[in-house]
Amino acid sequence: MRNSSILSAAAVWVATLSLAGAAVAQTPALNPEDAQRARAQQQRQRTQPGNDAPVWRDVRYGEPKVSAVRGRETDVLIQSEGQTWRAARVPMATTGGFVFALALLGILGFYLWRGPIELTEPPTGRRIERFTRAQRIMHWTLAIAFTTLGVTGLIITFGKNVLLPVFGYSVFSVVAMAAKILHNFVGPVFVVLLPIMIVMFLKSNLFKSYDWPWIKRFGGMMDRTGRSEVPSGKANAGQKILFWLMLVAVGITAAITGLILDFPNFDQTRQTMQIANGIHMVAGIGGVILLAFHIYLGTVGMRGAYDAMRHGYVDESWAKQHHRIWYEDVMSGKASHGDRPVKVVEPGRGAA
Amino acid sequence: MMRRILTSLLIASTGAGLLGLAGCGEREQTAHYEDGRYRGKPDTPPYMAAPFGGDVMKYENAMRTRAQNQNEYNRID
Amino acid sequence: MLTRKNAGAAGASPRLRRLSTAKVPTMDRRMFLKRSGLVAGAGAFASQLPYGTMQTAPVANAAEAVKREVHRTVCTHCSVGCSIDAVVENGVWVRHEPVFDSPLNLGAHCVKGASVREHGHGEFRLKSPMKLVGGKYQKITWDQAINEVGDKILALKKEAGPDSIYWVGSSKHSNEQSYLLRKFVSFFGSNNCDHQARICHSTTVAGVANTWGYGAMTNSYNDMNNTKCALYIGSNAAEAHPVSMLHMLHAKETGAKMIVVDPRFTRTAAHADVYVRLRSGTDVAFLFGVLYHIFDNGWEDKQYINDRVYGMDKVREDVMAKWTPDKVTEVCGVPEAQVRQVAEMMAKNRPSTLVWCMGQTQHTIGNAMVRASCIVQLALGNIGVSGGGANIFRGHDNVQGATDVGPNPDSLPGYYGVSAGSWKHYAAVWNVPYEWMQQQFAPGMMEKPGLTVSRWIDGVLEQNEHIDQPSNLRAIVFWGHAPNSQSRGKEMVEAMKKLDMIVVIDPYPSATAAMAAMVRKDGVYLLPACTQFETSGSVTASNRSLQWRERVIRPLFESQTDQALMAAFARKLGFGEQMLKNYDMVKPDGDAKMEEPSPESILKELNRANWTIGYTGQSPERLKLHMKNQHTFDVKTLRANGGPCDGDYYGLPWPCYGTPELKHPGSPNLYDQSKSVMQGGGCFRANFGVERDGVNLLAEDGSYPKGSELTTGYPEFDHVLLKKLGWWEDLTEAEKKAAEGKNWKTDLSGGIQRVAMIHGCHPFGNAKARALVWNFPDAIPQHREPLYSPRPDLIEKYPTHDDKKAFWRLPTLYKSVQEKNKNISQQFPLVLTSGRLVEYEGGGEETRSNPWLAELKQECFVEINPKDANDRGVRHDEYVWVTTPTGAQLKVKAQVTDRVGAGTTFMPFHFSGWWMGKDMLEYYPEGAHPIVRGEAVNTATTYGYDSVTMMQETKTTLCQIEKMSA
Amino acid sequence: MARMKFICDAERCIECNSCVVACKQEHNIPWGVNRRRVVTLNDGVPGERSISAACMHCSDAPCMAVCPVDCFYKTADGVVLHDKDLCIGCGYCFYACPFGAPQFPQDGAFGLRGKMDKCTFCAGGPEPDGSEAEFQKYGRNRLAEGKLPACAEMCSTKALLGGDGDVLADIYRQRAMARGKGSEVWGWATAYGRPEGKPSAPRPQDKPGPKAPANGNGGKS
Repeated sequence: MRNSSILSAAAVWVATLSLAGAAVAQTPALNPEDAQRARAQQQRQRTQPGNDAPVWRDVRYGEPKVSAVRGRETDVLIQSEGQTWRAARVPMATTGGFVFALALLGILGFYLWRGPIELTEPPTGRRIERFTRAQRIMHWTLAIAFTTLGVTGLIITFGKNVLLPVFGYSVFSVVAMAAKILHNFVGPVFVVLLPIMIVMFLKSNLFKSYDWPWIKRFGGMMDRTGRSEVPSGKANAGQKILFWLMLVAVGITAAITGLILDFPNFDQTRQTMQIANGIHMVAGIGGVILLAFHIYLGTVGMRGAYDAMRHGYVDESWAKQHHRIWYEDVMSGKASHGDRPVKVVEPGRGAA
Repeated sequence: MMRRILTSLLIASTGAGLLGLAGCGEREQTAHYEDGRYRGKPDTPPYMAAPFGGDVMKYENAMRTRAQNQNEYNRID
Repeated sequence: MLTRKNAGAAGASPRLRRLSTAKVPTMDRRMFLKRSGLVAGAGAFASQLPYGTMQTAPVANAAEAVKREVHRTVCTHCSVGCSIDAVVENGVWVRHEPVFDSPLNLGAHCVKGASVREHGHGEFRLKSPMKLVGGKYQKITWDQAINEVGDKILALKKEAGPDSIYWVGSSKHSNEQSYLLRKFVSFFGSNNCDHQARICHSTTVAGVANTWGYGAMTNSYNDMNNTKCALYIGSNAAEAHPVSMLHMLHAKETGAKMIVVDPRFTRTAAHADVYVRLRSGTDVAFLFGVLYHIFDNGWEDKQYINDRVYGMDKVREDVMAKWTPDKVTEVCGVPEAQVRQVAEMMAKNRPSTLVWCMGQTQHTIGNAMVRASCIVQLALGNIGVSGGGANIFRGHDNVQGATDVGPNPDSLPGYYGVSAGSWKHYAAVWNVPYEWMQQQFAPGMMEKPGLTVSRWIDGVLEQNEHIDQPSNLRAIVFWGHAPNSQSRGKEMVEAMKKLDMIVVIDPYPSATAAMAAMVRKDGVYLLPACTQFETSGSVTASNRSLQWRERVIRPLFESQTDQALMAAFARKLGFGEQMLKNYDMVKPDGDAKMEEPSPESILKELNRANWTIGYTGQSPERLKLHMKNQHTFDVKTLRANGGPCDGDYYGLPWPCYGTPELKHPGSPNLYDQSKSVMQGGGCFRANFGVERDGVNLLAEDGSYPKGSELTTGYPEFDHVLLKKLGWWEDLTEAEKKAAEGKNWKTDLSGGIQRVAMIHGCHPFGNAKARALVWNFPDAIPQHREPLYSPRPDLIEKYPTHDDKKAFWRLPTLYKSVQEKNKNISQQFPLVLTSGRLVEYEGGGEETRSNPWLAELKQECFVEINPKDANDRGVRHDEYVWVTTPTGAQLKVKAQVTDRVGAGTTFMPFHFSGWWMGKDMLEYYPEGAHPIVRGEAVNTATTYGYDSVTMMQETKTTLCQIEKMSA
Repeated sequence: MARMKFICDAERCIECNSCVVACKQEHNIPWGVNRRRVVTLNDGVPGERSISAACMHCSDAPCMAVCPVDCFYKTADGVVLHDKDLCIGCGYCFYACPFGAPQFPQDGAFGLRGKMDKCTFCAGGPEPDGSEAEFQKYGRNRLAEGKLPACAEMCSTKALLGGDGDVLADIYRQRAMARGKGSEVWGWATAYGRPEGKPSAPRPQDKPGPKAPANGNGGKS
């Protein structure tokens, strides 16, 4: 864990830079077009005194005017983007909700059709170290954060329609308030953990040539006998895709947009926050869907997978069946956990 | 044992997701006035307060008179 | 209540956020109660009431017993006179309701009016008497304060004479307090007293009074509803008198034209039909340019000029020769077409009115500028006409009243002058022997006008042999006056250093406290006075209407009313008995506060004395009746139609001649011949003789107020004229006794006025207005370049006056300063002008201590044209140094805006609390500092005084703006 | 029933900010929170116009639509109010509101904004009218006293009008006719353009305002 402080620092930098970028992007600057419009208005006042049409047109541009009242965008008279945000938010939430629900249904359907992926050979009792202690701690910390964010995010987004009719206003308000506070405080924790997690698991998730056949045949998962599984490395192509989508794409997107929303004290404009909110919502829904798949395959979906993250060790048979290339690497001593070889515990010996 | 727990967990979360499906079609967003209540929140209408004692006409008239105070054309022709 | 917003201003730039994290305790009512000690106070107060009074409000149970009262008072922030209904619960001012009945404001308020309830909190007020000890302010008791200050004054009087002390009164005092202060200084034996009017409209008062009789706004804000065209020159009414815009914008809506002439595109200009940008300080040239076109096209009112104006022919010659369009353009920078357009609009939309404020008055030639305005209006026949007039908007809420009856160095209340006759008149009113009054003064000083507030610093710093009084000033009493409203701030601190003692009597200790503590270790006393909401009294709005303020709350903290302090100091200084003998002494708060003369009894004495300007008919009873029956007054005419005040004009605008019993209705528009004198009509005053060099000064035949028995001009009334006319017998026996040997101004019975008026005649005579004021330095107003002019070429053509030796007791420089600084514009090329902001008022200490207002304007700034800014590499919203020829440098934020033209800069004058880049917070008494502090523009303003009244030049001086190096 | 609305007459508004302070003093609003503000267009150049803006109590209020806890409600007078006990301070209403009405007492990190605060049309909140609790949370309830909003009642030039839309339209029409211009009603299309009771898509291309209001709802519907 020597690297963690450096990584945290990096994370802070990423966050800072993204916020700074947002702040810089909205510094008002008088561009030639605006200047032109202002001049036209002045001219109009002289040639057609009393014709205020240009003034009224200007109201809609939403750019900074002058106000004695201080505060964020108090000098903007009408911001039309709010309407756009409101209008876009509804279909986004609706679609997102449908997709989420369909994904869950899909998982259920798959489970009912395929059932859990069982071991095809009996366990040998020889256990191979799959994840180090640090990796597991990291995983579970992030998992708790991710799940919390997912659940609280869902409450904030859909609670009004799902929970409010059940709980009533007062109770739901407390639930929503708790969800909001949790979401806002866990968010930054997630932001700090995420890059560490990514770096930690980066190496095993780099795509290799043998991943292509796996993808083409979807790992052989559709074979209910489980005997046609395509050989894969420590992580199979599906896991790699999940890594890149869920952690890298969704995670970073949600982290950056989340920071913009969570720290409104950097003078970011409403428009910035509206855009961030939209992206955050899409990323969030995407995230919980991917999370659902991951949880499914990590638990009921595949026999023995949970043990890998729970205890850090997998049975030789499991490794051979699901990650043949990795298994062979371990056996040949090529695989390692950083600076030390992968531990292999013979039957009857306690786990390290 | 473990499997049963996990299975029921899966079913429960799927159920939650379906509930979400039910809710995700955001409802009509226009506010209706429903007899002093909007989506369940009660508030006493202003004409129930002491100066009016529930007399809506009296309240409306007071509002109209008061609004005319803002029209200086009534005092300056 | 809502939780406090953390970190001050929300969403402001990070830098501002840091700046504004200064503690701003916002208060809810509960906190206020706790902090002000009013929980206990209110209880104690209530327990002293008779049992029955406490139970008047119908209550469900004892816990909810709320004693609710509504007090009608008047806003203390400007001269419009907006009424306020203050709701007081258990002695706490909890709400502020608009008074729709008021014919002046119809319920409207500007930002300052809406904020007055803050006075009921007074969070940043001076809470107890304080004394500077070793450079820090320490709390002292009232006894100690009055004894120490009084002993020092007595010692100085003995050592250096009564003229060694300077008394600066206030335009925030009520009429009664202003009057009592002038009386106080007189009894002390000095004419060394003055107040804000000196630096606000003294040139107007002198110029206008010398033109046609009275130095006041001729018509009213309300009368602007009758105008067809309004020319605002040197007035930013939208910020300085926002509620007056209610009337103007209404008039505009119903067809009136509106013209704004100003170096700056003000918020008023934003609503004008025509805006003219002229160079600062060239009003005479512009107005005479307008007059040129009026004469050139024959638009003048020839009959009116013939009947009612003296000397217009001379003016005409001068104008036609000197102010041809090319010269106007050269001096003002205004193209001929615009000048002609203004002239045509004014001429063809009559009645047209002319509005001016400090944009005209605060110049070395302020008296000439205001007279040029008068002449334009006389040429158009607009004076004495409803919808016309010279609508001179006064500044402070009672600057008109304080000018009329307050502490002026050259006159006793009612413009009585300081001649022996005036002193005798007042000795009679005050019921003291004239000889006793004489003894109070240093020999020969009684009839010599005192120093002016604009020059008190020179009274301290000037070499003794150059001052026309026995001793230099040794002590100063600021009785409600901010030092940052006077020019030459840098020299002021030198004067403050040199004084033996400085006394500040103020609810807000004002920048004086901080400036004094910055340069002194001791000898400064701060005494907490009440605001006008903690006492009662009358206040004169700009339109000369008097309104009665009820007391809203009892004095907060240890503050005392001004009249109580005047009484206490009078007793300490040994003339209490004489000064207070005509008054009812009352203790409205029992033993908790000092004894004071009742405002009603002071007003009654004032009524008995002020015949010249008709402050005689406005008895407290009549004023209170008006306040109760505001709804019966017509907004356009201000006349009550029916009701208990039937026929009266609202607030009995002075002159309201005769005794209250005579029921003169007040004069809504001055010099209006379309009404009889007893209906508020009038004519121009005969104050300058009957003829001049063989030319008749009285009105021509056929020019007289409606219903007059004399149909020609006549001089002012006195016992001789009455007898000549055979009207002597109309007097009662008692009146005859009193009137014998007296004139209309000095007859204490009012009989002469009464009889003149029953014959339809005006007591002050019927004369012509003077376009030619021969007793002024320039009989015909002349343009003269300011002492610090950006145009050396024009200094040659339009040089200033010669230096004066003993002018208001002081040598005063003109030409020598101008010559010395002829080319100063090479180093200081930008014109620096100053003005008001809507949020703040006057020196601003009071309003900048009000969180509701302070939040809206948190920094001082300088407006600069984009061209000038780009030339200097200055960007919007960054700090710059403003430097002036005095060597002062101000650190302010640059506002880059087209509001000012190239070559002109503007700074608001309400700020103080920074001294040349440094925050003076540490010098304020603890807890009594304003929330918002900034550079005072007058720290940097230069030398320059009007050639008649000593008005300071603040509107045209020079500066340079420099980018601040990091 | 009356339909409460605000009109700000830009031909009259002189940017004196009395509405801002009238509101502050009436409701004891702390430093940093402003339920109303004045915005100036073309500051310092010909064509300068100022407008006072606050919650317009929209017909189809965006804040209501996006609130995740549904804390808003609308009174019979058409006043949009909210329940601070329910508000979770998420800021969505602030994103959605075209007029920048929602205010938050804090701008804290971690999205801690406190309970939203906004113009109540001086109609208080859900607590009993005129109660101490209502005053502490929402300020005075002037409607229940038979008075209209303090900002409009105190406006220095009567530029800001508040009250029943029909009455206001009459007052405004009288003025507009007198001066023969300036009949645009700022913000009305945005606030009241969409009729109540019927859902409709928001229109980002919303016009600045209807010409002389022929009827109470701005010539629309």
